[in-house]
Parts: sequence; C-alpha cells; structure tokens
Amino acid sequence: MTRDQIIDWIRRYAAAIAENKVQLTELDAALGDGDHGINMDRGMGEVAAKLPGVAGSDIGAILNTVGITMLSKVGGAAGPLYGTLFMRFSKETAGKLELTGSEFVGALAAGLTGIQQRGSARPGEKTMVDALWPAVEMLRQALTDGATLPAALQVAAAAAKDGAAKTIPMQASKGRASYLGPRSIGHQDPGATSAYLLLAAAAEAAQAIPPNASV
Amino acid sequence: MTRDQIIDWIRRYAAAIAENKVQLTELDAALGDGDHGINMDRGMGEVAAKLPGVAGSDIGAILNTVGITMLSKVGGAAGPLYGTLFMRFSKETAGKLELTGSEFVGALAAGLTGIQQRGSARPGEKTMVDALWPAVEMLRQALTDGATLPAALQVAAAAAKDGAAKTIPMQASKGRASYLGPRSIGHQDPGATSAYLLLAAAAEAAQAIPPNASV
Amino acid sequence: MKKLINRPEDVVDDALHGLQRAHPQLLRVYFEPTYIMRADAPIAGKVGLVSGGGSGHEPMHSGFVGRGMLDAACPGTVFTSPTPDQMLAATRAVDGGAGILHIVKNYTGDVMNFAIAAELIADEGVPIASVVIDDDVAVQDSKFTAGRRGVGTTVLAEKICGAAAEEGQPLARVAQLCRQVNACGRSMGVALTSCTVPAAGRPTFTLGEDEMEVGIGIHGEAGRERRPLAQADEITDILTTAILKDLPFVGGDRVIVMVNGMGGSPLLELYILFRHLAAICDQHAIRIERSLVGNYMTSLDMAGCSITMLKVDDELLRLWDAPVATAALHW
Amino acid sequence: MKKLINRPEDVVDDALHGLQRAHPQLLRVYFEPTYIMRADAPIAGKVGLVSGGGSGHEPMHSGFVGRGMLDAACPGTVFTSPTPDQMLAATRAVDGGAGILHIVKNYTGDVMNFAIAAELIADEGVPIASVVIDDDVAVQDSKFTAGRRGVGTTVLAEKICGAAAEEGQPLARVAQLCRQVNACGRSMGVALTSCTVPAAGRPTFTLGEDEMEVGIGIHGEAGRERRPLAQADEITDILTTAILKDLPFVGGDRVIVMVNGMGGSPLLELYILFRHLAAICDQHAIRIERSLVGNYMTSLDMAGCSITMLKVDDELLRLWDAPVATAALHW
Ligand SMILES: Nc1ncnc2c1ncn2[C@@H]1O[C@H](COP(=O)(O)OP(=O)(O)O)[C@@H](O)[C@H]1O
Ligand SMILES: Nc1ncnc2c1ncn2[C@@H]1O[C@H](COP(=O)(O)OP(=O)(O)O)[C@@H](O)[C@H]1O
Ligand SMILES: [Mg+2]
Ligand SMILES: [Mg+2]
Ligand SMILES: [Mg+2]
Ligand SMILES: [Mg+2]
Repeated sequence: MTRDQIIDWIRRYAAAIAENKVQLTELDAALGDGDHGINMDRGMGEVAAKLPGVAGSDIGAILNTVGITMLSKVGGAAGPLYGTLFMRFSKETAGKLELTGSEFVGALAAGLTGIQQRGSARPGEKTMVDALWPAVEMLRQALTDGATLPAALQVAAAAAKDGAAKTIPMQASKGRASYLGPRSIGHQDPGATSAYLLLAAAAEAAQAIPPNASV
Repeated sequence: MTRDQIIDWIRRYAAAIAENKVQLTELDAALGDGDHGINMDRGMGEVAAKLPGVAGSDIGAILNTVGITMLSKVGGAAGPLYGTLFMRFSKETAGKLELTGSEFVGALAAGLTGIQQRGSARPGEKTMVDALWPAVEMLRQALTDGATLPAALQVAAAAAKDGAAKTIPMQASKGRASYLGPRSIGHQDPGATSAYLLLAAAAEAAQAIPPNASV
Repeated sequence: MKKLINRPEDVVDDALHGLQRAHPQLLRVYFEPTYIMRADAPIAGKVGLVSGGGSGHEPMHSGFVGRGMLDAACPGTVFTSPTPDQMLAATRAVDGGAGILHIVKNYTGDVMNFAIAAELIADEGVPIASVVIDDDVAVQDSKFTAGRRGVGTTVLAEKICGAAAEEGQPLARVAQLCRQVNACGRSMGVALTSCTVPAAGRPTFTLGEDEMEVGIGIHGEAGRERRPLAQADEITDILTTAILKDLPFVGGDRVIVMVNGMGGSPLLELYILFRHLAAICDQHAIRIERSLVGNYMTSLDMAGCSITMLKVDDELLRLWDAPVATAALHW
Repeated sequence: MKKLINRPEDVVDDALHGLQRAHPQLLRVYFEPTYIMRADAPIAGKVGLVSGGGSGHEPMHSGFVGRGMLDAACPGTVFTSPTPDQMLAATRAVDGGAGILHIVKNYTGDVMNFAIAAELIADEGVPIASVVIDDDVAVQDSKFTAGRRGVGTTVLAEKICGAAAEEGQPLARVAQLCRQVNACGRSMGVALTSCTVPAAGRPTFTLGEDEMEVGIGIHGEAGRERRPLAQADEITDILTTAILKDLPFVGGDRVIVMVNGMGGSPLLELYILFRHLAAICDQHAIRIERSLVGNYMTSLDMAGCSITMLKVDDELLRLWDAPVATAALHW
C-alpha cells in the first residue's frame, strides 16, 4: 500500500464517519451516551483537514499525526483507543513510503495490541476489539494463504463487519455499555461499527487508484 | 337575615368555592398565575372548619373570624381583599344576632369600601369590584324600592353575575392581569367570579331555612 | 408532572423541614404561622430585615436568611403571597429594638399583605419601614398596570441592605439604601418553557417548540410578547437592550450584573448568556464590577433566565462585598 | 430543544468565555487546549489539583476552581471526556513544584485520557498521582462492568483534597485523603426525565409520564432499572437504602451528605428529599455533620437528583470546613 493509498484510506475513513455519524450516535445512544458519531466525526474532520499538510511525509509520520489528532480531538473512550491504534501503527511504519502486506498486518496488529493494553478488553466484551481482532486474524490468514493486500483487506473488512454484527447478542463488560448489564444485549456496539468502517475504508483505498496518485 | 342564615351563607360560599375551584383556577391561569381557586378553597375550607366553633357568637364576631381566617389562609391578592371585606362587614354588625336589609347593605357597602381602600380599584378595572359594586348598588336600590332582603339579594346576585360577565371585554389595570395589557381582554376575571359566588350564596341563604335553624 | 415531591399540598412544608435539617447552624424554621429566622436573631440594636413572597422561587427568600442578609423570610404557598400573620410573627421574632425593614416585591398580593402587617406592627409601636421593589422593565409602569413587578433586584437589595443592617446602620439609612438599589436596578426575563405548579399538575401555559415568551414574570404570568425562539446572543440582546435603555445605563457606569436561571435551565447556558452580556457592556463602556450567575430567583422548573443590572457606587460595592453567610450566598 | 445556546457546537467555548468574564478574580480560561486555572496558580510548594471531564455537569468542575479546591479543570465537549493535551497543559500551568494530583471520575474515556496524560507528565519528571473516584452504588463493581461510575463523591473529594493541598500537605498525603474519601463515599441517582445533548437536539432516552430511571448515570446512561414514578420520600428511601447498605453506614457514623440536583429539578424539591433523608439518618443514628443541597454535578437539563453520603472523621470535617473560594462553593 503506497503512501497515497494510506492517505486515501484515512480520507475515506473520515468520509465514512461523516456519512455514518448519525447512525453511530444512535447506536451509542442505545448503549452509551450518544456521542460516538459526533466525537469521531469531530476528530476525523480535524484529521482530514491536517492531511494535506503532511502528505509529503512518510507513512509513519502521517499516521502519527492522525493518532495525535485523534487523541486530542475525539475525547471519550474512542479518542485514546483510536489514537493509540494509529500511534502504534505509526511506530511500526516509521520512515516507510509503501507497506507490504505483512508490514501492514504487523502494524495493524500492533495497533490492536495497543488498544488492548489501554482498554484491557478481550474479544467478546462488546467493544471495537470484536471487529478489529477477527479483521487482523483474517488479514494475516489471507496474506499467509497468498492473497494480495487489496484482496486480503476485503476479507478483513468482511470479518470486521461480521465481528461488529456479532456484538449484537453480546452483553457488554467494558465501557459505558457495561452499566446496562443484560440490557446491553440486542444492540450493535458503536465502536465495533466504526472499527468496521476503518477496515472497509482500507479495503477500498487498497483497491482504488488514489485521487492524488498522479500528483 | 338571622345569624344562622349568615352562617349558612358562609357555608354555602365555601361549598361554591370548592365546587368552582378548578374553574376559578383556570380563569386565573388565563389572566394571572392560576391559583385563585386553590387559594380561595384553602381559605374557605379553614373558614368552614371554624364555623361550628363560633356559631354561638354574634354576627360581627362570626364574620370577624371569617375575615381573619381568610386574611391568614388565602394569601395572594384575594386574601387581604376578602379578609378586609369580612372584617369591615363584621365591624358594622358587631353584637347583632339578626340583620335588617339596610343593615346588610350597609355592612356590605362598608366591606366594598374596605376593598377599594386596600386595592384602590374602581369599577372598570377588571377586578372583583366589578361584581361587588353593581351588587351593592342594586341591593340598595331594590331595598329602597321595597323589596324584601331575600328578593333584593336575588337582584344583587344577578347584578354581580352580570358584572362579572362584563369583565370579559375589559382590559385589566389592577392586579396581575394588568401585566397582560390588551391580552387581558377576552377572559372573565376570577376575583369577580368568586365575588359573584359570594352574592349568590347570600341570596340562597336568605331564601332557605338554614339547616341548623331549628337547633 | 415530573416532580420530586410527596403530596402537592405539602411541598412547602416538606421543603421547609428539609431546609431546617440542612442548615441548622444558619436558620430556624417555624410553623403556624410559617417563617424562617436566622439562627441568632434577634440581634440587639440591629435593624431587622424581613422579606417574603410565594414559594417556588428558591433559593429566594429562604436561602437568603442569615448573617449579612435577611433576618427572616415568610414563604407563602407556591406562587402565592404569604399572609400578614406570618409577617407579624417573623417581625416580632427578629425585632432587635432598632426597627424593621420589610422588603416587598411589587405584586398586588404581596404589597397588600405586607401593608396590613406593617399597620399591625406599627400599632405595636415597632418602627417599621417598607420598600417595594419594582424593577421589571417588561411591564410599563403606568396607571394601566399594577406597576412594575419586583424581580431580580430584590436579591441584590437584600444583600446590600443586609450588609448595612449588619454593620449597625439605622433603619432610615437601610431603607434609603433599599430605595437606592431599587431606583438603580433593572431586570427582564424570558421563558423557554412554562413552569408546572404542583397543585395544578400541568403547565401554567404552553409554548410551541419554537416559541419563547419575552418579559415573563416569575409566576408563569405571560410576558410582554411571544416570539420565535432565538439563539442565546439574541435573547441577551433583547433583555439587555431593554434594561440599558430603561434606566438608562450609560458609558462609565459601574454595575453588578446577575444572570439568573429560572430553575430548569442549566448553569452552562447561563454562562453562555453572560459572555454576550459582557460584550454588550464592553461596547457601552459599562464596567461589570461584580456578578452572580446561577439560580437565585426561580420559577419552579421553568426553562429560561433573567438578567438584572444594578448601577453601583463605591458604597454599594463595599456593602456587596461585605461578608454574608446564608444557604445560597456565602462569602 | 429549548436551550439558551447559540450553535450547538459552540456551547462549551461560549460558556467558558462567559465563565471568564463572570469570575475574573477567581480564574483564567485558556483555549487550544482548553483548561480553567485558578487565577493565582501556580502556587509554589503547593500540590496542584487537576480534575476534568465532559461538560454538561456544571458547576462541576469549572465551578470548583479556586482557592481551597481545584487548581485547574479540563472540560471536554458535552458528556465527552477531555483529552490528554488539555490535562498536560493544565498540569504544566499549575505545577508549583510539589507534584500534581489528578482526580478522575471512573469512566473508561476519562480514565484512559487521564492515564495517557499522567504518563506524559511523569515523562517530564513531574511527580504525579491519580485517584479514580468510583462511588456509584447503582453499578455492580465486578469483572462484568467497567467498574462503578464516579459521581457525587467527586465534589466532596475535590473540596477536601483542595483544603489539604492549600495548607501545604504533601502529594502522598493529599492522594491518600482522596482515596479515603472515595473509600468512604457512596452515591446514587434517579432521573425523572432525560437530558438533551445540544449536538443531538433531542432527548437521549425517553421515559413515560409515570416512569423514572433509578440508578442513572450523569450522561444520560440508562440506570439500574426503570420503575413507576414514586413520591419524593420513596425515592429518597430507594437511594438511601442502597447507599447505606453498600458501605455500610452504621449507627454512630458521622456523615457529610449531598442532595444534588441534576439540572432541571428545582431547589424546593431537593429540600423535600433532604427532609426524609434526615429522618432516615435519625432512624439509623447516623449523624449529619454537614450538608450540601443544590446543583453541584448536573446532567444538563435532566430532572432528577442524586444523593451522596460520605463517612467522615474529625480530620475530614476540619478540611471540609476550611475556607474555599470558587464560583460554586465559597465559605
Ligand atoms: N475498554 C475498552 N476497550 C476497547 N474499546 C472500548 C473500551 N471501552 C469502550 N470501548 C469502545 O468505545 C466505544 C464508545 O466510544 P465513545 O462513545 O466515543 O466513548 P464514550 O463511551 O466515552 O462516550 C464503545 O462502543 C466501545 O467499542
Ligand atoms: N387592586 C385590586 N383591587 C381589587 N381586586 C383586585 C385587585 N388586584 C387583584 N384583584 C382581584 O384579585 C384576583 C386575583 O386573586 P388571586 O389569584 O387569589 O391573587 P394573586 O393575583 O395574588 O394570585 C383578581 O382576579 C382580581 O379580581
Ligand atoms: Mg459515547
Ligand atoms: Mg392568582
Ligand atoms: Mg398568586
Ligand atoms: Mg462520551
């Protein structure tokens, strides 16, 4: 994945968040405090505004900016978690202008580990981890099986979507939704949903010719 | 009018207030603060409870108790106004066990004067004066014309009813309703309405054989 | 009706029992007749300050009883003026021999009940002065009205006169200060929703989702006009313009301002109003010397606010800054 | 949505500008990143107290910045935890050389953001302690939850630790006091209505005319259970019983109690709750030493309340009584 595709990924993610802002907020109103879409959109809006300024940097520097911006602009639980994901991803990709499949999955896995260290959620606790964990697993598996990164990201996005959907019958034991106890059952986790959008954006970016590729 | 009829008057008035509590309150909600029925009912409830204890006193003493009780239990604008009416009425009837027509109208007129001294409202300002003033006038007129007190009180009650109805097109210039300016037009004044009930109760009591007349 | 109450007819008594238990060091609550007295009254040689009015405006007046402010408050039932027997009992209880000042808000009921009480007190030979506060610019003061309503300036008058009384100033001076505060204070309010009187059980009036009532009273009385709901800055403009024009306040004036919540509007919103109010004062070269932001004179659960501005001099400011120890104001 | 606001996205900044103008003697407001600092910070040799959280709970925390309480507060957007850059800037600004205490309410977002900030601050060599407040008995503290929420005890902890820091106690002691307060404080709340987040524009949840939500959080999170709307005394029973059982509080205990309004409930109603709360304490021979009644930790315009009880000893009481000068608490 090239630097421009990475930028395209983030831009597509920002657009997807903006598009799904209301839906994410409604999911969070059912399980939490009804701000997930608003928070993510505020943060990703800031990120999108900063992208042109860092477009000439390496992937690590670009994603460090993404991580720091999310950390300081999203707030709530999602801010430090996504911030951590991108900052860890950035550490793994410092100085790089293009990522191989195994570099990408390694960086994403490092990001997930960061999220789990920060929030100590394991799969099954009805959080974004339930979308990210199967995505990383399936991404690694597909690449091992010889798939190209674009193809493997398609598989990973599908796994994330599936993982997000599987949070519906779960009872939350992490985050604000855990206060609901059994009443948390029956709703899809907003963070898992925004995490699926992240993977879907990556799959699209990997497939597409980035708009500024020719620049 | 005998002492027992006076007691019956007050008892009937308390009952009429209780019955019209909601209507009086609704009139006051349109023109003021929506408490006239509640306040009058609280006060007249206390008055009714005190009547048995003073039933053996003279008319002046009985109505002094009525006035003081209203003064201390009704509150708002109506409390001191009705309190003043009964206390002035009581002064005029001290020591009496029965009232002639002219004694009754004299005492009622003194009560009205008291109200006007306290609140400085003249007829036409959309207050209880608009019911009381024509009632006193017509009562005096009917008695002068030779009517019995019961008959004259019928006339007075009709005049009070008419006076209360005539407050509808008036613009208030006294009391809380005056804040509404022209918006006070179109609603009947609650205090004029409760004043009509007072005259109606008097007319009924004068006509009826009081329940404890034989005791 | 969504209220934390027991029986509607008990709200005032229930709350007064709670008030007594919450502030045993500050005040004593008496019943039949009902009044609230500062714990250390009567204070020999000090002018006694007595106020009162309908309940439902808390913390006014019960929350202003204490050192440096009121000696006693007489609460009526919700939105209904208290009665002369309460005022008489309160006045007797706090009489320290230097006379009594009644601070009365200009509502027909309050004025008449306090007037009767004052007559009875004067009959007992106690020196008594009454000052009626009528600062609401939403009402035209003319022979076609009962005069302007007493609103926010009452809070400032009680603080300032309380300080003067506390330092031993004589009745004539305390009363004169009260008249000065009334002459120099102006207020106006706006409602975004009606309040609901517990005994009535439903809103006193109805406002559309996109309407507001400008120039509202504190008892759910209708205001000057109904308008489309506006943003905070425009609301602040409407209220402040009316206030500034009325006194008028002019460049160089020094003011105490109060942005008061009506009970159902969060503090966050009151500070939003304050921001623009301060900008307007800057534009007019009016200097905000002190400020109060919060719920001081409420109208049950009404959403809305009022703004009060009081022109002050050094002496009023000194009295404002003097120590006060009540449930609602303390410094 | 009936709110005194301009654009929903500006509510926090607008209010902070107002806060600055209303309290220039007490505090300074900074933007990008946003924090509120007491006017005379940093104070050399004093432990710096920093707290923060989502906005919409005013006066918490901005109203608690000042002498004897917080050195700085970091407000997030409405109901959203603030971010590490705010905490870092605030901490640097108030660092008086004696270390910093972060008082954090137990919400995943708050805890994580403060944790990141603490790591960054520790990297700079500043002694830092963090105490997480988790006093809400409505939430079971188990591995199946994010732990108990931090609610009313936070206010009491900030006052008591602020007093200890003000008199020069060292960081370890101030942090230990904070843990003691957290260990001895318990709270629970009830909502009669939802709040409406300005950016959302409609109520977070819906409650029927005759329903209440018991064990509510301060962000419109659902509570422990939905019940038929009850009278004030029964609500007080429900909250107090849960609180008393939990610590447990027993006969002979001395307590500070807070009856806190959620923003849309009038003060009158809070005193009604206090009445029965005091009666329950009497029954259990628990002695109410001090009390707070009012809106201290709100949830925008939500109607409802919470009760907090803190078991105290002479030392906590002494620190409670120590002078404090903030916008919301002053004595
Ligand atoms: N401990 C945790 N580990 C991983 N993800 C978490 C954790 N706690 C919460 N989340 C995620 O955060 C999402 C909520 O984010 P958001 O609404 O922005 O924050 P907040 O709960 O502070 O309002 C949840 O849907 C969940 O996916
Ligand atoms: N100055 C006045 N003179 C005579 N009657 C008055 C005056 N002011 C008010 N009233 C009467 O009082 C009535 C209102 O009484 P009530 O609602 O009990 O008092 P409040 O206005 O204090 O709530 C009005 O309808 C009017 O008839
Ligand atoms: Mg959320
Ligand atoms: Mg009325
Ligand atoms: Mg009234
Ligand atoms: Mg949140």
